[in-house]
Parts: sequence; C-alpha cells; structure tokens
Amino acid sequence: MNQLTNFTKGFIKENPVFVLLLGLCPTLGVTSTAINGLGMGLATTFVLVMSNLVVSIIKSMIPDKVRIPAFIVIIASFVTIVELTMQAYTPALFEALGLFIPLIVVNCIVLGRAEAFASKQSILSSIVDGLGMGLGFAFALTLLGGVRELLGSGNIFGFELLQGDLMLVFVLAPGAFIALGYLIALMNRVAKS
Amino acid sequence: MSMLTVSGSPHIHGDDSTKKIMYGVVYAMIPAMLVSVYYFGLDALRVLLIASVACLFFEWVIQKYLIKGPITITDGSALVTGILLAFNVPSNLPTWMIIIGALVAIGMAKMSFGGLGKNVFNPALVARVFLLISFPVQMTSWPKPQAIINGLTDAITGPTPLGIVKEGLGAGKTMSELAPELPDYMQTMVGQMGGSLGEVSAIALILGGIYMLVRKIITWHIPVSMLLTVVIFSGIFWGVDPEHYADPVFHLLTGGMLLGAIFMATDMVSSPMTKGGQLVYGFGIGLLTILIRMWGAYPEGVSFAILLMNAVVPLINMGFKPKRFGAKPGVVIKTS
Amino acid sequence: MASKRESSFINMVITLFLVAAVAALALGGVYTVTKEPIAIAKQKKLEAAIKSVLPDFDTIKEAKFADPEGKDSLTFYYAFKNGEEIGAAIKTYTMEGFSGKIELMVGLLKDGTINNTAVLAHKETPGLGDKMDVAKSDFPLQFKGKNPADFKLNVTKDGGNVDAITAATISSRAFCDAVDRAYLTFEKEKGGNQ
Amino acid sequence: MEYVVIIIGSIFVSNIVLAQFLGICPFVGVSGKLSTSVGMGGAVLFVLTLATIVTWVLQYYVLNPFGLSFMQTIVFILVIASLVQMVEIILKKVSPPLYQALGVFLPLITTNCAVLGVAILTIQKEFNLMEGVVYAIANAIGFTLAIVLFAGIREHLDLMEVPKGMKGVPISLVVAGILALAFMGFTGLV
Amino acid sequence: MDNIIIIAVAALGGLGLVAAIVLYFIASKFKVIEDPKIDLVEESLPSANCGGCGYPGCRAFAEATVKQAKDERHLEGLNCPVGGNDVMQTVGKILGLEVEQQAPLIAVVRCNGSKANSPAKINYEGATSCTFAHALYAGEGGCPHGCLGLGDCVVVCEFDAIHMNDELGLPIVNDKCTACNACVEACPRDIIELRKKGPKGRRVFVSCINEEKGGIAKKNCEVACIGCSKCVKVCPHDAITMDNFLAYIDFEKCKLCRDCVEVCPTNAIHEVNFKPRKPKVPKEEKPKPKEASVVETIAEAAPSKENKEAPKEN
Amino acid sequence: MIGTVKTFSLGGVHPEENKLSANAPIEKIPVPKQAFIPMGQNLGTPSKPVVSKGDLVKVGQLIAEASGFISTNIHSPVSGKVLKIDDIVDASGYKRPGIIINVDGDEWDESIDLSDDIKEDIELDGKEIIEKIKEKGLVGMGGATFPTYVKMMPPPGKVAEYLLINGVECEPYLTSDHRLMLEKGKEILIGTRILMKALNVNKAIIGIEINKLDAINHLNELAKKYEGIKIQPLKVQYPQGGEKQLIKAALNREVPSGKLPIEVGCVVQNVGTAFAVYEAVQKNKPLIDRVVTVTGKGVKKPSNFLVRIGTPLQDMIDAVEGFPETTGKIINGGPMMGKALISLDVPVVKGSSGILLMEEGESKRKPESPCIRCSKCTYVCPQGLEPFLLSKASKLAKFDMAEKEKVMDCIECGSCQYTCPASIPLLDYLRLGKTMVGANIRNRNKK
Ligand SMILES: Cc1cc2nc3c(=O)[nH]c(=O)nc-3n(C[C@H](O)[C@H](O)[C@H](O)COP(=O)(O)O)c2cc1C
Ligand SMILES: Cc1cc2nc3c(=O)[nH]c(=O)nc-3n(C[C@H](O)[C@H](O)[C@H](O)COP(=O)(O)O)c2cc1C
Ligand SMILES: Cc1cc2nc3c(=O)[nH]c(=O)nc-3n(C[C@H](O)[C@H](O)[C@H](O)COP(=O)(O)O)c2cc1C
Ligand SMILES: Cc1cc2nc3c(=O)[nH]c(=O)nc-3n(C[C@H](O)[C@H](O)[C@H](O)CO)c2cc1C
Ligand code: SF4
Ligand code: SF4
Ligand code: SF4
Ligand code: SF4
Ligand code: FES
Repeated sequence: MNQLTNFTKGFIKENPVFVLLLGLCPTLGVTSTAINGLGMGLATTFVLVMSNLVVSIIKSMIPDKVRIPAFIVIIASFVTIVELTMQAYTPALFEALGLFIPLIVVNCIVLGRAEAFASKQSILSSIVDGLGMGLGFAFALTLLGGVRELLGSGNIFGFELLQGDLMLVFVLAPGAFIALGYLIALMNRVAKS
Repeated sequence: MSMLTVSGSPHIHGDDSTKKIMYGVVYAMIPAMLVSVYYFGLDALRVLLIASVACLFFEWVIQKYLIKGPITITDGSALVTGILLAFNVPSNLPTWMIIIGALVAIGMAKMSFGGLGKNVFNPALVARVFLLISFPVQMTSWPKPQAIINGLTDAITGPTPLGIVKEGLGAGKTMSELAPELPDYMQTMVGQMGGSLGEVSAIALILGGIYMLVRKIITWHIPVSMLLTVVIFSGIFWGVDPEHYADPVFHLLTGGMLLGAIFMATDMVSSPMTKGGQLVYGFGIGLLTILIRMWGAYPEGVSFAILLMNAVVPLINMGFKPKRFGAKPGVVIKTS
Repeated sequence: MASKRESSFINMVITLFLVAAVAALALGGVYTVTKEPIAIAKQKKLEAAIKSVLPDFDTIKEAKFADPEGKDSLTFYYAFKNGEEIGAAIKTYTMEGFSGKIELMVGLLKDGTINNTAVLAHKETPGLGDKMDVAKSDFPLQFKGKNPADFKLNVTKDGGNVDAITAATISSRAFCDAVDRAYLTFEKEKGGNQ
Repeated sequence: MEYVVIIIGSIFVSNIVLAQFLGICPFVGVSGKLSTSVGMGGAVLFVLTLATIVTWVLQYYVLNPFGLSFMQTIVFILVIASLVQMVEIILKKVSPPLYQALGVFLPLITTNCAVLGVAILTIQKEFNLMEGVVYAIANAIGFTLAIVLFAGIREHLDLMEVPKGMKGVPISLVVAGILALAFMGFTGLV
Repeated sequence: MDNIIIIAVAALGGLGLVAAIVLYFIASKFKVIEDPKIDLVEESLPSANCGGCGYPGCRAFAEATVKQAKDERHLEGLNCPVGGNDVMQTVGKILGLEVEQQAPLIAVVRCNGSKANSPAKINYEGATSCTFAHALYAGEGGCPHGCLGLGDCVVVCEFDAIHMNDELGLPIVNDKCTACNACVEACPRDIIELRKKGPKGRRVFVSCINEEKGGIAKKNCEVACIGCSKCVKVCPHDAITMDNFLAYIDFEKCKLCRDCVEVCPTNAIHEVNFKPRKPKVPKEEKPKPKEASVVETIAEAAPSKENKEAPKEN
Repeated sequence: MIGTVKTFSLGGVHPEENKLSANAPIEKIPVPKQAFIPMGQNLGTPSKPVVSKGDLVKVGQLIAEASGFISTNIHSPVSGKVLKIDDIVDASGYKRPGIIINVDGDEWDESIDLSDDIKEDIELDGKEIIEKIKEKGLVGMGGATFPTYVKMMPPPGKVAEYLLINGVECEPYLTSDHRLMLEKGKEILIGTRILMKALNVNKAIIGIEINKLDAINHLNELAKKYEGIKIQPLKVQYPQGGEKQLIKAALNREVPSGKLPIEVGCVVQNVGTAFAVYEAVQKNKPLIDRVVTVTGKGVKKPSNFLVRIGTPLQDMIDAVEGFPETTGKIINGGPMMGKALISLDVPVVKGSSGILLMEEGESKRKPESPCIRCSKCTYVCPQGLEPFLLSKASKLAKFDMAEKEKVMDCIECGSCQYTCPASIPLLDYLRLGKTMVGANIRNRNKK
C-alpha cells in the first residue's frame, strides 16, 4: 500500500473517532480543552507507534494463543512509560488527563491496530499506520477539544477568543456527547462530498 | 365527472387534527401568558415573542435547508414549544440566550430526531435545562413580580420560594424561620412570587389545564398521578419533620410543578402511550422531583424529573400495553 | 511471512514470560529514571502551594492534626525562617462544595491572620464555583490579611463578612467552611505544638 | 451510610457512563437492542466485580508491599484480560445458554474502560475491599441503567425516521448528551 | 535501587507465567471443538448478512458450506449472491473444492407502463405500498398486471441497486444489483425477474407481463405485449414462447440477435446495453411510443458507465 | 320502555350518522336487461358454474355450485339465456370468472313460494334447515359474506348457547338493515326462530342501536309472541356491529384473541341473513336478491332498493335520479368499512349492503402528517391494539414485531384512522401487516 494514503487515511476516511468510533472514552473524557485533547492524542500516538513497531518486529515469535495477552503487555508497558514520563515532566497535563492515561491501554484503536495491522504488515507500514491513526486520533481530539473550549469558555488553547457568558454545558459531560454527535454528523457530510 | 379516487377504508375522517390540538394548547396558555405580562411587564412580552418567533424560524430554516422536506411550521407545535420555552425562563433573560434556547429546543431536541413526533425528550425542557446549565447566573436571577399597574420600575431580582427554602435549609435554618420570606398561598395562587414567566400563577395554569381536559387534548392521568405522588411524598416528610421539610401545598404551588404537570409532562410526543404507562410516568416524575427538591443541589427538580422520565418512556411503552380485547382465554360454555 | 510459532504449552509460557519480563525490565528502568523527577514535581507542587500562601521561609515541618470535628486530620506545614516559626500552611478541606469535596491550602500567620489561600482540588462548576481560585477571580483576595477572630468566616447572606461569588453562594460558603476548619484546628493546636 | 453514598453516587450522581465517560464504546456499540444491552449489563456486572476484587488484592498484597505501584496499569490489564478470557472459555463449556446470554459480550469487555477504570478508581479512592466491591457493583448497575435506558430509546428511534445525516451514531450521541443533561439533576444528592 | 527492577521483572514475569499456564490449562480443559474452517469461510464472505443465500446470515452460511463440503464434497446449491463467483471460488479454495462458474444474473423489471404509456384513470390515495395497493385495486392505469410504482422493490434492496424513476413511475435497476432476489420476492405482481446479465450486460427481454387479450391490454397500456406472435415467428433460435397472449424470451436460448425487437408492433421488447443500431432500419419508420426508449437510455446510460469500473464484469 | 341500553367497553368512535335514507321504504327495482354474476361471492373459494353458454335459466335455478367447504351455491337471479361464461371485471378492476345472462322476462322456478303470506310453522328439523341454508346459497349479509351454513355447524366440542342477531348497523349512511327490520320484522323473527332451532339454542338476542328506536319498538312488539327472543337496545357506538363487540355489549363475554364467537357460546347472524333464512327455509327461495341502500350527500333521492344480484350498479344510480356530478368516490358499503370502487360497471353481489356516492371534497383524505403519539388511535381501538405501533412496524417491514403486537386481532374497523389527528393511513398499513403476517403464519404452519 502506498505509504502516503496509509498515513492520511486516519484523518478523515478512517478516522478512529469520527468514522471507526473507537476510543470514545478518552475522546469525551479529556476534551474539555483543546490542549488536553492534543496532549491525549499525542500520548496515544506515541503508544500506538511504539507498540505497532514492537508488535510488527516480534509478530512471528508469538504463538497465536497468547497473542492478545502479549500485545496487551507490550501496549501496557508503553502506556506506563508515558504515564511515568508525563508525571515527571508535565505534571499539570498529567493531572488534567488523569485516569485516561492508564486507560490508553484499553483504547480499542491501539489494540485493534496492533492486532489487525501491525501483526500482519511490515515494520515501516506499521509505523506509518500507527502514526497516521494516532495523529488522526489527536486531530479528532483537538478538534473536539477546540470546539468545546470555544463554545464553553470562549478560548482556544487557552487564548481568549470570545468574551462574555458562554455555554458552560460544553465544558461539562453533556456538552461532550452533544458536540461529538454533531461533529460526527458534520464529518459524515464532509466525507461524503 | 372527475377522476374517481380509490383508497382503503375508512373513507371518512374525524375533525380532529394536529393543528387543532396544538392551537388548543396555545389557547390554554393564554391565561398564563396574560398573568406573566401583568406581573413582568413588557419584558415578558419580549421573551414570549422572541422565543416563539425564534422557534418558528429555526424550524423553518431546518426544514427548508437541512432536511429539505415539507415545511410544517403552521402546525403549531413549534409555537407551543416556543411559548413553553418562554414560560420556563426568567423574564430578564438576555435575548440572545433565548435564541440559543430556541435553537437547542428546535434544532437539537426536535429536528435532529426528525421533527414533530419523533423526539424522545421534551424540546422546551431540553432547552431549559441546557440554558440552566450553561447560564446558571442568568437563569437563576428572578425579577420580582410587580403588577404592571405599579409602573415599570427597574425590576428587582429576588429568589424563588424554592430557592429561599433550599438556601435556608442548607444554611441550617428551619421552615418557621423562613416563613416570613415566603409568599403566602394566596400570592402563589395568583402569581405573586419569583419565578419563570409561566410558572407563577397557579390559577392561570389550572384554568388552562381544565380547558385542555374539556377539549380532550390531555387526559387526567399524568397530572393527577404526578401531583398526587408529590403530595404524598412531601406530605410524609413534612408530617415527620415540618421544620425541615416544606409542606405539600407549598410544593404543589411553587416552582414549575403545575406548569410541568399540566403543560410539559403531558406533551404527548414524549409521554407514554397507554393510561397505565402514564400513571407510572407521572409517579416517576413526582418522585424524582421531590427527590431533587429535597436532597439535590438544585432547588427545582421538575424539568430534570420530566427529562429523566422521558428517557424511561420507551421502556414504559414496552411494559405497558393497552388492555387487549380477548386476552384471556375463553371459557367454553356448555348447555344441555 | 515467517511462519508463526506453534501454540504449544512451552512456547506459550515462554513467550508470555519473556514478553512480561522484558516489559518489566523496561518499566523498571523507566521507573528508576523518572522516580526522582516525579518526586521533585510533586514536592514542587506542594512547595509552590505552600509558598503561595505564606511569606518567605526556609524550612518546613510537617504535622498532622485532627480537625475540630475529629473526623479527619489536616496536614500542617509549619514554616520557619531562620529558625523562627512564621506560620503554617494548612491543607484543609470541606465537603460542602456544590459538587462535593474541595481542598484548600490556607496560610495562617502565627497570630492566626490569613496570609493567603490556594485551591488544591475541587470539582465545582467551571465558570461558577471555580472562581474561588485566584486565577479566576478576586474572591479569595478578600481573605488576605484578615484574622478570623474578627473577620466572620461566613457569607454576608448568612450574616458573615465574606462577599459570595455571584451565583455561587454554595461554593463560597464551602470555601469559608474550609478556611474556618483550618483556622479552628490551628487555634486548637496552637498551644499543643509549641 | 457510607455504602449508600457510594451506591447513589455511582449510579446517579456520577454515573460511570454519563458523567465519568467510562465504557462508552459498548454503550454506543451494543445498545441497539434492549435484550443485548441487558446481557451486556450482566456481563459487566460480573466481570467488574470479579476484576475489582482481584486487582484490589493484587494492589494491597503484591504491588504496594513491593513498591511496584508504578506497574499498576500493566498488572491490572493483564489480570483483567486473562480473567475475561478464562471466564469466557469456562462459560462456553460449562453453560452454553449463559454463554449465549453473556459470554458473547466478554471479549468486548476486555477493551472496556469501565473495568480497568473502576479497578484503578477503587485504588485511587482508597476504598477497602468491601467498599470496593460495593463501588464496583454500583458502577455496574449505573452502567446497566444507562445502557438499558439508552437501548430503549434506540429501539424507539428505530421506528422513527431520523434524518439521514443524524441517523445512527450522531443521534445516539445527542441522546446520550440529553440523558447526561437530565442526570445532572442528581447533582448534590450525595 | 536496581532492586526494584529485579522485583519488577520477577513479579511481572511471574504473573505472565501464571497467566499463561492457567490459560493454557483452562483452554485445553474446556475446549469446545469448532471447525476452524468456519471462521475462515466466514471471513471470506461479504458480511452483508442479507440472507440472499437462504441462510440466516453469513455465519450460518459458512457453517452450512463447511458441513456440506465435509459430507458431500461439493458446494452445489450453495451460492452467495452478493459475493458472486469470486467469493464462491475463494470459499471453494478454502475447502479444497472446485466451484462451477455461474453466469451472473441481474434483476429485470418487466413492465413499461410508465405514466405516459399507461396514463392514470383513477386517483389512488393511501399507503405507499405495492402490496397493499395490489390487494386494493388494479392500478391507476387500469392494468391489473402492471407496475404499481409504489416501490416495494426499492425498499427491500439492500444494495441501492433499484430506484424509482419519478418521471416514469417505474423502478430502474442499476449495476449494483447482486441478484439477491429480494425485489423479486417483494413485488406483489411478479414483475421482476432475475435474468442473465448477458455479455457486456447486453440482454433482450419482453418488458410486459400483461396476460390480457391484445385489445384490452393495449387499452390499458400503449406498450403492452398484445400477443401478436410476430416475435415468436421471427426468432431464429426458438427462444420465444407465447402463453396467455404474452411472449416470453428464454434467456438460455436467446442469442441476442434482436430480430424480435424490430418486429414488435408495440415496442414491448427491450434491448439493453447494445450499441446504437446502425441506421439499417431508419428509426422513423416505426412510430415508437416515445417513452419506451427513455427507459432504455436511462438503463443504458447509468450502468454502462459503471461497467468500466466494475471489476466483476467478465 | 326499551330496557337497559348496553354497549361494549373498549374503544369505539361515533362518526356522524348521516342516515339519509332511513325513511325511504324499500323499493323494488326493475329486473336488469343483462345480469353479471361473479362466481366469487362469498368469503372462501369461488363457486363452479354448472350451466354453459346458451343454456336457458329460470329465476332461482342453480347456476353454480359450491366448490369446497367454505363456498356456496349460486342461483340465477333472472330468467333468460346464458350469454357467456367469461371473465367479469370486478369492483377492483381485476378479472373474475362469472356468468353473464341475457334477461328475458321474469320466469321463476316453480319450487319457490311466491305468495305474500307469512309462514310461521317451521316444518324442517335442524339438520334439514342447515341443508336448506346450504343449498340455497346463503351467505352472511352483514358484509363478510361468510357461508351461513358453516357458521351453523359448531366444531366438535363447542356448543352454541346464544344466537345473536346483528341489527346494529353501526355504519353511517347505511339503512338497509334498519328498513328491513321495520318492514320485514315478522319474517326476521321467524328466521331467528329457524336459526335457533337449527342451532338448538333457546336464547336469541337481537342487538339494535338506539338510533333505530322505531325498529326496537316494532320488534319488541312482535317478539312478545316468541319465547326466548330478546331485543337488546345498544348505545350508538361504532363498531358495535363487529361480532366481537356485539357479543361483549350484549353478553359481556369476550371472544378470545384469534378465536371465533362459538368459543364463548355464541353465533352471530345479521338481520338480513335471518330474513334470507326465512325465505330459504319457509319459501324455498334462494339468495337471489337483497336490500341495498343507495345514498350520499349529493344523491337526489337516497333510497333503499330490493335488487336482484347481478344488476349493474348503474341501474340503481338511474333509479336515484342520476349520478351526481360532484361524486369523487364510489363506495360499496359504508364509509367506515366499505370498499372504494373504480367504476359503476360492476354488478350487485350478495355482499353489497349499500352504494355510497361521496362528494369530491369529503372523499379526499387529508394530507398525512407525522404521528404525534397522541394515543388516540389506541384509545379508540375496540380490540385494544396500538395502531400507531402496528402501522409503523408494518411500514418498516418489521412483521415479526407486528405479529407479536397482535396485528392479526385487528378487525379493520378503521376507528383508529378515523380518529388520528395526523390523518395517517393507519389501516392501510395494518392491512399490509395483516397480509404479510398472515402469509408468514401460513408458511410456518406448512413447515
Ligand atoms: C450548572 C450549574 C452549576 C452550578 N454550579 C455551582 C457551583 O459550582 N457553586 C455554587 O455555589 N453554585 C453553583 N450553582 C448555583 C446554585 O444552584 C445556586 O443557584 C447558587 O449557588 C445560589 O445562588 P446565589 O449564589 O445567587 O445565591 C450552579 C448552578 C447550575 C445551574
Ligand atoms: C376461516 C374462517 C372460519 C370460520 N369458521 C367459522 C365457524 O366454524 N363457525 C362460525 O360460527 N363462524 C365461522 N367463521 C365466521 C366468523 O365467525 C365471522 O362470522 C366471519 O368471519 C365474519 O365476521 P365479521 O364480519 O365480524 O368479520 C369463520 C370465519 C373464517 C374467516
Ligand atoms: C367493524 C365491523 C362492523 C360491523 N358492523 C356490522 C353491522 O353494523 N351490522 C352487521 O350486521 N354486521 C356488522 N359487521 C359484521 C359482523 O361482525 C358479523 O360478521 C355479522 O354480524 C355476522 O353476520 P352475517 O354472517 O349474517 O353477516 C361488522 C363487522 C365489523 C368488523
Ligand atoms: C398537551 C401538549 C403539551 C405539549 N407540551 C410541550 C412541551 O412541554 N414542550 C414542547 O417543546 N412542546 C410541547 N408540545 C408541543 C409538541 O408536542 C412538541 O413540540 C413536540 O414534542 C415536538 O415533537 C405540547 C403539545 C401538547 C399537545
Ligand atoms: S433487491 Fe433486486 S435490484 Fe436489489 S440487489 Fe437484489 S435482485 Fe438486485
Ligand atoms: S415492480 Fe413491483 S414492487 Fe416494484 S414498484 Fe412495480 S409493482 Fe411495486
Ligand atoms: S382498524 Fe384495527 S387497529 Fe384500527 S381501531 Fe379498528 S381494530 Fe383497532
Ligand atoms: S392517533 Fe395518529 S397521531 Fe395519534 S398516536 Fe395514533 S397514529 Fe399517532
Ligand atoms: S474507549 Fe472506553 S470503552 Fe472504548
């Protein structure tokens, strides 16, 4: 497969959030601001790329029956590495993302990609795939975070764009669902045309 | 001779129509509208107008440009939603917030589902709760009612009776200490209390309710079971500890209780289809309202309770079927 | 593609063991590397909080005391400058928030005067309750330099001296409650500690 | 009383799905039919409780004593994954009807944030074992409540002609949003 | 300090060991034997779960193929209409069997009673359901056999292959058709038939199922087959039979010579996907009812474009 | 004093009655020039012709016989020559086999008693009565055209306790039963006696709605003479004439879902049927004519006619002084349950109870709008169904759901659609659902 399309497919056509509907918990949970979304997206991208890499290297050494547990261990290791690193160097972001950092482990995109893609493809393809999917995920989270932040508090990435009373609800749980719902509807429309 | 028509039976139709029902509700709301204008002045008129026009406008825009289907804004349902939205906000709410409310009600809670009849949740209430959560400051500052004849001085804001009770009990006061701050029953009946446009006058609401009952727009099941539940539950707590719980009549007459029971819980689209189901639905609303009023953070729980029960309606509809004719197996009769 | 290993018992066990072991090795490594920075980051955060509520100091002594209700204990960080106690930063809390628990750091000078406050954790509504954070509004500034002995830690509505945050009386009340808790504990332990 | 607070808090006030955003994938994915969602709820209840017990024991008897709490994530997920697989295999053999009812959802549960999330939260909130179990069960009930309500609504929507652009996931998310709005009414109950 | 690494390795390694051992033990003890080929076959199916094969879903079909392959060593009678030959070949390969080629089929609407050819004499009000209307009356145009135009066939098509042409009031099939038979079953008037797609999608058929006598048929619809038998006589391959005043072309016998098309006085015989005829017989000679050709151009224009892209085609 | 007025408990509507022809006495209409006699005049299998082209027939002569259990004999309603045995276009526009007779005079079969006197004594025994009813081709005149003799033979294990005579005529506009009760009361009562004898029951109830007070009083007067026949006044409420509703109203018994009236010990016959039974048994006259109401708001002279089967509808229209220009819809039967016809070129059949010419304006359906879930359809459904749900399920081809929600219990009364404020063609979809579910059930049973 062409590496470029392999890379870009994660953004719109096979976007993990808008199209594949994977990893919705972090998508909804951390996107009260764009920066949180981006941080989560990048953390996930790192895990995705690294675990795709490792899985595609050792894929032939792993017997089928323990494939999934082995993959999980690999993924979990990278998640923990991210966890520890963030805790050490970006404690504020770590706190904002909270529970959802360890939950990257169970993000279906990560395991799904390892299982469906990396365990069958070459090393390069796997990395590109991980990168594409990860960045697509980050894109979706940042977009959602941006929308919610803008509507909820008038800011984007912390910069004040709108003033006055904004719709608090978008910062809260209901707003997350609603904003994502309409974003997906919009994306479907965009993808079609 | 013109072309003959064929169709299946029946070939005649009763004279009821969606339009008649919806405008019937509008007529039923007239007393409450008048009271709101009487007490809140031109501001009430502004809110009513903006909410109705905005609801109609959004319905038109969405039908024309997004759904690209027939335009049905004359059927009156958007108007009802608009007026009820206005009834559910304080009279000093900024215009743009009302417009957002209308967009939420029509765009999100109604048209996203496909329009009239397809929505699961009560549009006006979705909008109200959306506004409440989004703009808590503006949505909880209530102009004090002032008869129009007293002149249109700048509105003074004050809390609603429920707000006073929640605050007061929260701060450790007792009901008897709070009593002087609360309106008496006569005032709550007529509309002399703080609150949203449509909820202040019990009499006006009841008048509308009777009109709808007579015209068979609504049935008694939902309002009665809801109010009865409220009376019974609040009565029990009040009976046990009248110092820390408000009395049942207070619960009935304050806040959105009557507005909710008569106009909002009865919305046919978002309520159960059978009478048994409706009784359960009303019971649920009553229970949740009291739960939220007594122990929740919000002083008023009717809107939340109705929305929560809206979510249960599909399950109620699955569980409560009409009494089927011939459901019991027959008895074979033997004669000599 | 290289042929897969067969799922024999030995293979399974060995693979899983190896993968786990390698993972653990890597993790252990990262852990040892990041241990220090994590500790430092945590310490920094605490120190920053303490610093923000107390005047200059050089040493800190930690202690725990039961709050007046005896339900829970508050952590006191006594601050010393040149060996002299200048006051205490008290990690206090309240359960009365709009959405539950609020944690504050309250800096009290030796005489009980509030030097400053800082919000450590809360779940209040953004845009409303969260205004009790200095970063969001001036609400906490009114506590600065007040001594609860003559500054009634109650919102004005309840007959106190604190101007509540608009439309967030509950949060304001809770804030007062937390500060009050710190103050009362501080006063209670004053004698005992020295 | 503590338990009541935990139960009401987990089911209504901070519902695992509608307020904490855990287990959204199955919430959206398998809520198409009422019967399926009830099955899913049952499976979550079972696994969540079991996993919380096992991970709690591991945390307090293995990880903490050895200073290994940094390995919490990896250990928990490994345990949960194995546990789920074991349960699945056993169920398939021992009770095919139960497998049909619950088992088919089990693989989905491995990658369900709710299980790992609740396990970690139990530790974070410093619950004792009993509280942890109550917390797990309450959350599973909260999950079931949310998904069952949601499934009811979706079955209802099946009969409605939802506009093309909103059909499927978008309208489901809007419904979830409104449901979350409604659940905000429970704020402050505990 | 490095202590922690050792402990970590020991703990996690131990856990891994335990997990592996327990899993292995349980897996072998509680094994449920299922033919792995079922999964393989299922994977190769299109997962449309349409039921076109006659089984309740792809998994059931996979089970059936594996079973039949094992018991009878052939796959006759089993066909996934959606995946077509390609898929059956793959399935055959998985199961180590050969699959005979099957000529691709397509749904054909055998009615040309468009709004112009069979104008409305009665006004219908009611449910948009052919089944209901069929039970109620003969149809707006009066032909009791013809298309009611309410689109039952369109609704059941899972593949977006059949659409109502509002101008004609008739459904038109495009090349997305997988010959799943759903529309055939849905039509209360048995108007739709699965016919051989033909080389390059070329086919000839009688676009009428009216069994009335000529005069009555013609009164209801201008382009009805009036049972004149001219086509039967002209067909050099004996492919046309006449029953109840209605001609029928057997697609097994038809050699696509199109002689019949030219002799039909009402233009009831349709040819699809042929190149425009050389003006051997000038068009003007035959006063063809206008609408008849519209169907063809539509049917022709749409699919022929797709033909180029569709890899399935031959 | 007419006694307590009863009605059924579940649902029901009250459309405008519009009984325009209530005061028009039954008139005889001239014998047509040509008679068209379709072979399928009963619910069940069509009959088989026993005459051939060119045969001369007399009035009352057997021209087609039953072909199967649920099928009936057909007798010639006219005298003349069989023109041909060929397809006749029926009221829906479909071809049906039929016999066309060129009328020549009016010569009756000799066995028929043509005298005007009323014959009281019932000479035949039960079995013979049923045999007579079968032989004379009687079908239910209430609309369903079910072969009457089949109803007279309860299946093994079931015993009839009550005979109910259905004089409800709850359909708006129609008055044929009403007129019949007024003019042929005595014959109806004797017919009832005959049916009672055949069924071996001693209790009969004639249910009549109180908008036909004159009929109630008249029959009350006459019935004094007969033991066991009670006239039951009923509140005006559609669809009280539905047999299940009638049984519920008169006896407070509920026919179980999917079962026949005999399950609760009842047999229901229409008053017209009772009259036909009288004629068949006492006068040996087969079912060759019937009373038909011709009415409509635009009709100059709404009337009740006694017409021969096979008479073209046009003949009756001529008798009411022509076809109103404003007609938009022709209905065979009443406005609630009748069937729309596509032309007047069709004959009167055994099941024709009335011809209603509806004005252009009132015949158009209101445009459909979305269901507002008002539940009114559910409230009025006499069968306790949820029409909004059933129609949605049928529309979306969820037939399993429709079956589970008991679509087969629908009696097609149309109350739901009549009431629906959104003007949804509920019954159209319900019928669709019934058709498909019925087919599914039959397929399942076959397997
Ligand atoms: C969505 C929402 C969030 C709220 N959050 C808070 C909060 O965080 N803190 C608070 O004190 N009040 C909050 N409130 C407001 C309270 O319900 C209550 O109105 C207020 O605290 C008392 O009103 P007052 O301060 O104007 O006297 C919130 C209200 C809403 C609608
Ligand atoms: C298939 C079928 C079988 C019937 N069998 C009997 C029967 O055995 N006995 C009987 O009294 N009526 C029988 N009936 C007649 C019905 O009870 C009923 O009178 C007829 O369907 C017309 O009633 P309606 O006009 O209320 O629909 C049968 C009807 C049908 C459709
Ligand atoms: C909705 C509905 C209304 C009916 N109304 C009448 C009626 O008014 N009079 C009547 O004789 N039969 C009416 N019937 C037919 C009866 O159910 C029943 O078939 C009939 O009385 C049986 O008598 P028969 O077999 O002699 O026709 C109605 C049926 C239905 C389903
Ligand atoms: C009795 C009755 C009550 C109604 N109540 C509401 C209401 O509370 N909120 C609302 O938005 N619309 C209400 N409507 C209007 C209409 O049903 C509503 O817009 C639909 O929910 C939109 O699908 C009501 C209509 C009726 C007939
Ligand atoms: S439904 Fe008809 S048109 Fe559609 S794919 Fe099947 S056979 Fe072809
Ligand atoms: S082909 Fe058949 S199903 Fe399709 S629209 Fe015509 S009549 Fe209806
Ligand atoms: S037509 Fe059927 S569903 Fe409608 S009211 Fe009558 S019995 Fe009920
Ligand atoms: S009467 Fe009509 S609008 Fe009302 S519920 Fe029934 S179908 Fe819907
Ligand atoms: S990301 Fe939480 S369940 Fe999928």
